[in-house]
Amino acid sequence: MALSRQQMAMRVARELRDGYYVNLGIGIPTLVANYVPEGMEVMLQSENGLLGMGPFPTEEQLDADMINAGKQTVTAITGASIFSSAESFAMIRGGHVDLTVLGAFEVDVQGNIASWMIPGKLVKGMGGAMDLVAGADNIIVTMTHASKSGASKLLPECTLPLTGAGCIHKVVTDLAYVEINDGKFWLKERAPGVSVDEIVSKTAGEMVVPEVVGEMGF
Amino acid sequence: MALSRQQMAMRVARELRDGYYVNLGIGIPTLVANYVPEGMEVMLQSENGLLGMGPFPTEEQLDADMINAGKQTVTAITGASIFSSAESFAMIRGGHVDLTVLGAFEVDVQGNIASWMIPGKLVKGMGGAMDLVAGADNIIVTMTHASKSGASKLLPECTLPLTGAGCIHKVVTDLAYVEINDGKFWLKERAPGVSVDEIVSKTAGEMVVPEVVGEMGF
Amino acid sequence: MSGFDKVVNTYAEALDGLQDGMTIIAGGFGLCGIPEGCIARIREMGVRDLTIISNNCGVDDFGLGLLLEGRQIKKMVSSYVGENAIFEQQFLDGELEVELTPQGTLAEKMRAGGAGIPAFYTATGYGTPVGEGKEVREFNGRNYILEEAVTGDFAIVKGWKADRYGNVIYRHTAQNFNPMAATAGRITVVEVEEIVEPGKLEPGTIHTPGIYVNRLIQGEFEKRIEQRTLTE
Amino acid sequence: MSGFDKVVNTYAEALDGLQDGMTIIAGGFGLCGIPEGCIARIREMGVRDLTIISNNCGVDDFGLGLLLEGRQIKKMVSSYVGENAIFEQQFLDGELEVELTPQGTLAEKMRAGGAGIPAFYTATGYGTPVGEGKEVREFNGRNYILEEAVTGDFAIVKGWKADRYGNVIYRHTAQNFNPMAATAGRITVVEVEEIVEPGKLEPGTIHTPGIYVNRLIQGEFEKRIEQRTLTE
Repeated sequence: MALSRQQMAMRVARELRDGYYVNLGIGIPTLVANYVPEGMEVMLQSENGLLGMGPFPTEEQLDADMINAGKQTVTAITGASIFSSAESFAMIRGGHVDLTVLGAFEVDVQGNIASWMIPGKLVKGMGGAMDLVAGADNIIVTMTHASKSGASKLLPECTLPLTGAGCIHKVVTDLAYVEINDGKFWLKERAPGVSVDEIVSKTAGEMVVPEVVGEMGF
Repeated sequence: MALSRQQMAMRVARELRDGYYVNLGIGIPTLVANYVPEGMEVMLQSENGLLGMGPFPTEEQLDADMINAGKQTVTAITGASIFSSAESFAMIRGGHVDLTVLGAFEVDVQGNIASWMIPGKLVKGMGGAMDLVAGADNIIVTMTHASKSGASKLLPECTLPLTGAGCIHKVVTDLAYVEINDGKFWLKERAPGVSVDEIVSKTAGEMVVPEVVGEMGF
Repeated sequence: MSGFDKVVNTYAEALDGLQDGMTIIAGGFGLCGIPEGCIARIREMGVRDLTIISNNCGVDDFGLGLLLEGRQIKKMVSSYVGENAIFEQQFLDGELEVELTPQGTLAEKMRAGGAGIPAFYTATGYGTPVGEGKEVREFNGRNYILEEAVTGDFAIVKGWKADRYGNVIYRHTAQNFNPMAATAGRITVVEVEEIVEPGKLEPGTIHTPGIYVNRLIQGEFEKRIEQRTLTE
Repeated sequence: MSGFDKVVNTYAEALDGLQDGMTIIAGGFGLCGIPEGCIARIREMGVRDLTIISNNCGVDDFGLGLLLEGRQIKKMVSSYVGENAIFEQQFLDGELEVELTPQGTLAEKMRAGGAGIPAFYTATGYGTPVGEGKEVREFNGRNYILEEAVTGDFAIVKGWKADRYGNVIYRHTAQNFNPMAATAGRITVVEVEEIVEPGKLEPGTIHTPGIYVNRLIQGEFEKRIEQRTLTE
């Protein structure tokens, strides 16, 4: 069965390491913070200028001057630092963030990602997404494997305008964990009860399938 | 008679305005701080990262962590700010300093300045001088009009390696106040008792001399 | 106090000289740390054909959205403009030009504008619509695009505390784009919650040194919250 | 405390992995705010053929001058190297290569290295020996030269206070090049006068966020004064 949003976040969370500075995008990526393994600490970077983002505030803690990149009111953890957006993106673009997790519309076998613009629909803007994908060495894209109508989101070539070129190597979908290298998708793990055939049929780009594909455990 | 070093500093000080942020180089420029006109305030920028440099410290105030760009121990005035060298040169290069005063070996009719390197002699480095001349709109060069052997320092073309190109418009020498525009020196004022002939004879570059050249008063 | 006293008493003085067609760089992220008083005054002045460089454009009835309401903006340079129905309408009607700029590139373009760096290379946007028409250059085997600095006729900035010399400190994430905006205005106007005497702020904690600030005013702030999220 | 505790107990740990031929970016201006303990340890390690990127090179018997004494430096990238007789001798003997870089350009090259900006344009050095061989480009009628970023295998930095997470505050003008150096090392080592628990430093006053810091050590500092100037 396809993974739930929570399970996708849980799978992504397995890529966390103790001491990682992590930037989580809006949506499923945000849920990853709920599944940091026991005994491990990660620090969340919010690209408006906060390193060490904490949970949402209580009524008493609520402060209009303390928000995250999604413009939600948040708190800062003990040991946080706060800085300008230029400093924040110096960190991001300079490759200092250990892991970036974000959603997408499409990825392709070249590691291209499209996540911000659908021609014909109103464009709201890329926010920090282009900086995040250009700056990070270690990015996980998390999205459904195919659209509701069944169209694959893992393509030979992205059809939508790109967010970044050649920067994606890891994708967690509701069906599989896939890596991107050498111009191909590499199937690494499948969701419990999901067949390799289903994954392959929903993957439009060339995919390398090993003899044995392990099932994710939850 | 040629101006003393103190008089040169006094003449430069007449270019100060209330509320100016000023960077003063080593030597005669440093003396300018002693001649800020009554009722006027200027704030000194030290390019290592201090805006609001105060006088040398007393024994009690002496602090190894508080130095100026000449590596001398200094104090900070009330209302000073302290920042990184990158921020300091952002100010300088970004044209935020109102007046820069520095010494030179040579200037020429194109507004070029040579002040940091004499081929054959050991080169110690340009420090912040190249940033200062490139960043400031308003620079005053102060130096003797000619070398001890009588060679002019106001040239048709600098002979020494440049510190900056086309950036100097005002020169205070021991003999005169000269402006540089349109590829010429323009004689504006002469030191008390110094003849126009003497100035012209010690100026190698083309100089425009008005009918009347006022004498500096002290 | 003399020449370094940057304090003005009215927003009219603070924005004196602002004219039709000018470019304004504004600090703020969403509705957090926005120069509320300056925006209100610009609305009141009715100046038009403005180019506004700001990460966002407020909401319909608050922040820079007020200037959309007044049809005063000709062009927005922003990274994200999604919270605003008037914006959408004016954009679709062709009244409003939009230059979408990645958030980090926008912050860096403002910093560069203030720091005398006319242009820089960044990997951000390479291979995307943002990179179209821009020079591409390879450094150490990777491709980058050339981005140019921005400056404004005015910069409008929201600080927390400032001394009369214009040394400014920002509060929490209301810092955001404000420090860079402050460096990039020909005339930089800072409004703060509290003005103190010089010497009250520790020199090493100042975010924006007074050299960048031309006019300083004490304001009152609604500080509207865009997304009030509370812990359960 | 776990994964974010950057504290190491010895300089041997702090500089573990430093090898012959590596590039080190060092904070400090003159003898002010220099990483004394790291320099002493590098001298002791005896690693050679180092490239050191630092505004100055200390004096004969203190600061980076100690590494000259040990004949450990192959190349210096600095803006001013005038206080040092050993330096002069090694330079004249052709043992030591020197790349003179304007002070502001050097600071910006370090910042760029840490900030993922591979290169930028600056007017500084245009038309001078510094500009020779570099690309010249005109923006808005003025000429600029292209300068590339620098990074180091190690960065060695002197702070004042830091918490165990590596959030650092500098003291007075001992800040100088340290914050930029801290961003530009593959491994950044910070030595400070005092290590405090997380939460003791106000988040908005931190000069170097811990994300840039790999190893943190509490040191003891001579803080030698280069030019002791007193008021009369």
